[in-house]
Amino acid sequence: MKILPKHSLKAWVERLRATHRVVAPRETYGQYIFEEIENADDLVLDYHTSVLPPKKYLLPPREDLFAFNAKTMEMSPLIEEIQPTVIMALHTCDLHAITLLDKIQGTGHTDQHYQARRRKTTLVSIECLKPCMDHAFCKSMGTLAVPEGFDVHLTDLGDRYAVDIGSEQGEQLIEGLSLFWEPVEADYDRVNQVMAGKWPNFDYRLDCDVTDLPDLLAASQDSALWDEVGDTCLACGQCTKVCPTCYCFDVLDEIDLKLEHGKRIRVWDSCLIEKFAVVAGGHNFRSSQARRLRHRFLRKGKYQFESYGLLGCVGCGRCALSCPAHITPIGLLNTLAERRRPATEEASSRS
Amino acid sequence: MTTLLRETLTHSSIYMPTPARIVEVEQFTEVEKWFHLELPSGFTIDHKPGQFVEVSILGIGEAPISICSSPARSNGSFELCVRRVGKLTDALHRLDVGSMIAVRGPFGHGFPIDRFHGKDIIFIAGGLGLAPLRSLITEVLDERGKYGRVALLYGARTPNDFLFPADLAAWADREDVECHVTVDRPTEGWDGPVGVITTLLPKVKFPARNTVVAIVGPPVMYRFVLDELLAAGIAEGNIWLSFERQMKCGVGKCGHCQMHHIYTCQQGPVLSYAEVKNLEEALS
Amino acid sequence: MSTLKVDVHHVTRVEGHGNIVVDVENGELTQCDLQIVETPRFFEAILRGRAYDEASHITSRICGICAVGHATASLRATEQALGVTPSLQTTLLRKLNFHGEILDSHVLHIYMLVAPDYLGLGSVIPLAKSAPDLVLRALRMKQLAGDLCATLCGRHTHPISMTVGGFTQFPKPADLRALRERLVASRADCDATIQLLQGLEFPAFERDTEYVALHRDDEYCFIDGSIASSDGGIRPLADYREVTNETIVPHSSAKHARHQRESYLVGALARFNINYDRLHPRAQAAAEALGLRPKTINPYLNAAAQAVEVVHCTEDAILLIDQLLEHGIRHEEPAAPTRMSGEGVGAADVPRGTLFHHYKIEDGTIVGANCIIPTGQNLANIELDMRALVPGILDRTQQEITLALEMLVRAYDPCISCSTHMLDVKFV
Amino acid sequence: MKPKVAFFEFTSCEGCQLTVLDTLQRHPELLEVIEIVQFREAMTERSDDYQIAFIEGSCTRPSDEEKIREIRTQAQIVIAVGACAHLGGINAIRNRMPLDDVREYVYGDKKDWFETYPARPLSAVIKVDAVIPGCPIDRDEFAMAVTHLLQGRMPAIPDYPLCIECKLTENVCMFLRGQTCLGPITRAGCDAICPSCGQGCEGCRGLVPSPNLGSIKEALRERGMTEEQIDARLSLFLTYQTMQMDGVTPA
Ligand SMILES: Cc1cc2nc3c(=O)[nH]c(=O)nc-3n(C[C@H](O)[C@H](O)[C@H](O)COP(=O)(O)OP(=O)(O)OC[C@H]3O[C@@H](n4cnc5c(N)ncnc54)[C@H](O)[C@@H]3O)c2cc1C
Ligand code: SF4
Ligand code: SF4
Ligand code: SF4
Repeated sequence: MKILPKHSLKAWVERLRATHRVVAPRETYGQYIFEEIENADDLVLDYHTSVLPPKKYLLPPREDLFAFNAKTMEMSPLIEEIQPTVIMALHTCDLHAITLLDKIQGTGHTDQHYQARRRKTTLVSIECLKPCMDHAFCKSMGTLAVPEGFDVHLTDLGDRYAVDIGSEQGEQLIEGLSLFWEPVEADYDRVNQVMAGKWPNFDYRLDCDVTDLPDLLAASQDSALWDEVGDTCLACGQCTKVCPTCYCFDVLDEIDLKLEHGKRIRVWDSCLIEKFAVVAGGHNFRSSQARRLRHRFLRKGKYQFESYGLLGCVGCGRCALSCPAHITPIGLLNTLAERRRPATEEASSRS
Repeated sequence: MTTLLRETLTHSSIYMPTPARIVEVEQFTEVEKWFHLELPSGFTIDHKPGQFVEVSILGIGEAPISICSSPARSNGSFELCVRRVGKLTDALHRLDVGSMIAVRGPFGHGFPIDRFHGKDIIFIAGGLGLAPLRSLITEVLDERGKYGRVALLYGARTPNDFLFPADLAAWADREDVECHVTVDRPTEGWDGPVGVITTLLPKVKFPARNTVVAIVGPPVMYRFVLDELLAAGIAEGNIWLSFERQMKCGVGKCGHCQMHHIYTCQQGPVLSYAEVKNLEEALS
Repeated sequence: MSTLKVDVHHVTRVEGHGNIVVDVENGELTQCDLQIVETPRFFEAILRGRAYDEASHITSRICGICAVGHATASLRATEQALGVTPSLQTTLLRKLNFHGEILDSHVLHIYMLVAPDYLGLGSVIPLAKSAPDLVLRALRMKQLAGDLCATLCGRHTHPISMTVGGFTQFPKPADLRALRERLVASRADCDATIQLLQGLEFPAFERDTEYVALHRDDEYCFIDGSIASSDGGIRPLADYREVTNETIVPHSSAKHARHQRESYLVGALARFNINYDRLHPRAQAAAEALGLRPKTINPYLNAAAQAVEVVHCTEDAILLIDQLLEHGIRHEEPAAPTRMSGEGVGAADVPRGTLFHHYKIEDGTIVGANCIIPTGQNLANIELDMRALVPGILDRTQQEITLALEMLVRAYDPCISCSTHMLDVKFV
Repeated sequence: MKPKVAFFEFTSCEGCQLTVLDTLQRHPELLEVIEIVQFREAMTERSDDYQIAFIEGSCTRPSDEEKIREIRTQAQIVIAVGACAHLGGINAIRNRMPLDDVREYVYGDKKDWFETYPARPLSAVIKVDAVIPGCPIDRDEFAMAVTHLLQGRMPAIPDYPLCIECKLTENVCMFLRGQTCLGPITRAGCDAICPSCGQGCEGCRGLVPSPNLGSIKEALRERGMTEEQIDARLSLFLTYQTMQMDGVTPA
């Protein structure tokens, strides 16, 4: 652990900007967007979740895969010269999400595009001391604690930050900088105090234990709730766009009017869109909005866990905030839990 | 020799295909065409029956297509049978011999051929389903001695819709293959059976316990065929089906092909009934 | 030629549908009409019952080429009706945006619609082969004008972020600086445009008429101001009806207007004649170079007046950007209405001339609307020009006469698709 | 062989055709890859020998129907350009009002001098092969449509809602800004230009294939819009489509 006095933060960021693209949340219309900071004065560390998660630097919404000449069949990869990037002030939920993405993109055939970006990205996370917004349910999902996976982690101690270093890459960001002090005994006490004080600020919002989620969802496959919620879902797809753990994409070709130079790109897709699972012949394997919603939730709460050992939802609450129809994971999962309870209780009373 | 998959995967992008040349074309039906493709020298496709490639036309797009030729006969070339249904397949149908396309793959798990050794085999193909099965059938017939009895049940919409006519004729001529075909709608001069594919099943009298079945066809066919096979006592783990889903990447990343927790492009497209029987999205 | 029939069905290279019909029998001109055959679009009727803040988005759809002009006049009418006073920043942004539209429209008209006639071509397409530099210059100038509008209001055709009381999006200073640089660089293209027009041989036809334009003492006016006439007299905007005096004529789905004479002319030439003194010095110099001074009474020279305005708007846009950058761009909420009922007239001198929107609003809902567009005001004048022109050129071939007439109509840069609207609005 | 292309317009503001001209700014090569044989707004030369017809504008009077059918007979491919041709557009707002009243308001006792009837999209008169939506169309989408035609396929347009693009652009949702938006039920393809400029989507690109109208109305209601205001919003560009969903088509 090191100590960074708050008044030195700007100086640190300016130092980083000499060698890195530094991105951080910026306020816009009451929300926050991760953007390159042009001036350390613009830095905001205290923010509620961003519109798009920081994953956009690892899996851009639109990404060039390769360029081609359709006449000569020449192809060239476009994993461009990626700028070394520091993502500032990640919340711990987003950090958990990146840990999951690392697993997914690194399993089986590794996605070199993701890897290339990931290698050049350094994550500076920040300890969340109070709930960032009503919709967040990180405590329930177990993502409020600092996991591994950060490069540098900041904890606000009032007039200074406690600085934890999680990796070699993180070490390099502070190495040799006199801005950082060695901690004294009191700093450790202060950290413990802050950490102990933070937990009561957060509520458990999920009515079941997070480890029960896969079972709950498995048992709820045929719940009528899917239809009820499916009726109100607009199929707008916002929830999937803003989710830090969604990664589905579509692949498209673009070509010039002379039908010669073009590129293949991928664009974030959404499983809540009607056409997502349609195949040739027109058969739709997820034919109703209810089923599409169910797929999204089972994927978050069950499939990802089964495939990668981590849940696919980190409780950031972005989807709940964005949904024009007010469909929220907490509302939905708690209703499922409530509807299952009588049946379970009955079953247990019988045994 | 470089295998295509290895080449695909050592490109700096897994999404970048390798060029291939069309060297032979045959129009099977109004909407189905057969393509013989040649890889650049030094490449082999090295696939298993049931695997597929992602076929590209640069500037148009990409689509998953099963390899319909036998692995043993590939040697730097391979074959596809393609139905014209949309943007990529339309464009492909317009290409002539000599044109260049591009391919990635092969991807997915094919049929677990080892588990077919010593067994009686029923191939059940509906329509275009014969394409992926042909790769398996050829493989089996090439090493005929390793297997028990072999039957092919094939249903097409009309007699004009039969694919691989030369192969069909050759298989029908063989003593060691029981070949049964049916059509939904007969045309003038057709004197064979008429009816859905399940009507052919009673014609094959293999002992259930030693039989494996490989099925490829349109989604509607699966439920009916499965009901009959299960009723006939074939083991769930001995029924192998190939699944078609939207696939944008072929490498388990784009999310389109998911049936519940299964990435069809990776764990499939060939899966046993035992693996999918509880998956509503697989067999609905 | 003592007998002549000209029947041009759907004049080309103008916006909207119009026919020219001329009939000369035994040396006697019996018919000389510009028929507007555009289908009626009923904008005034469909505005009724709409929320006040939808009006500018609906009326910008009157015309794809003057969309910013319609939106501006519409917003001014609403603001007058509801007692909204936009901020200085809003006013500056609107003026700057307006210049974008004038530039876009004038460049389109000069290069793509008019120039081919003088170069003996049917359109800009063969020009792209024979004079690629000229076409690329036009495209470059249009691109700049379009980018200017896009930066300020999202896009030129059907502006998005202009709203009652202000804007819903603001340019970044860096974007403005980039535009300024391009505007400065485009002075060379402005010069080349003036040179192009110097080289064109305009028909020597003159007919004095009344010229009408918006006017302000302190600037070359495009927005607000009052209504000035070359025959004298300045009237407030609220008197627009006394100026326009519309009548319906059977051969046209657009109405005709007359003020102090039988007809009057609006547009670049009218603005030039009336507001010459307020042109930017560089624009005055350009006029000099073209031998243009007020009052110019050859309607074919409207294109030359447009070129002068291209210079003026380019220069004024630079000044406006400087002013905006000096003030600093603030993200301000649109100024709010001070009342929800009222009546107001808004005016703008759009590329083709003076445009009026007049709304009556009750409880935030529009209950009455009237829009008077420039081409409607010019129609009677065009016909009188045609009538004056034809007898003097009867010795030419029918083809030459037809071309002369088409070029005359085109000189006005008519925008016919919007000219269809009502008269005698009686607000209930 | 370059395809021969013609442009036509019926009742419209011609903004889409101007956008076609604007396309040349970024894609001057357009003139090298197609042969334009008719384009009244931009050129005098004309020929009736064309394969592809781009038609702007809605059909608003019986006498236009014949001309539209003629174009259909001549062209192998007919493409509706812009909201007027695609949806009836702004012109169709009047379809919800008594036509006679509309005519009288604008032309008084001369109302019968001019022929008109309820506005309709091209597809209500002839078969349309593809559409380029928008009011106005987007130049890049137009260029892309031409590219697709040159590749021998029909122009493909997005079939998902605007929210998708809006979020890819990382706009703060208008609903979160306390305003309203038709993005969830509107076809994407414009890159969410209106929300990006601070205005809620007005639906100019038409409805997505399966719009949840009940739910969007609820969302609008919840943000304080009255039924009249909701109807007005849904009838800016969507009059014809929503009336059709209600089973009403103009005679
Ligand atoms: C493992 C596997 C193996 C296959 N093997 C073969 C084979 O051997 N031969 C063969 O011919 N085909 C095969 N297919 C099917 C083939 O992949 C599809 O027919 C092909 O992807 C169609 O691509 P396209 O670009 O031509 O059509 P597209 O233009 O993509 O669309 C074709 C049809 O698909 C549906 N569709 C797909 N996406 C959408 C969408 N977003 N919105 C609406 N409709 C949509 C529609 O019904 C449309 O008519 C296989 C598929 C899989 C998954
Ligand atoms: S599902 Fe919702 S709450 Fe969970 S990680 Fe995704 S956006 Fe956040
Ligand atoms: S954000 Fe809400 S309405 Fe939109 S797709 Fe997701 S759940 Fe449905
Ligand atoms: S602003 Fe409109 S288009 Fe954008 S996300 Fe919100 S509802 Fe969707």
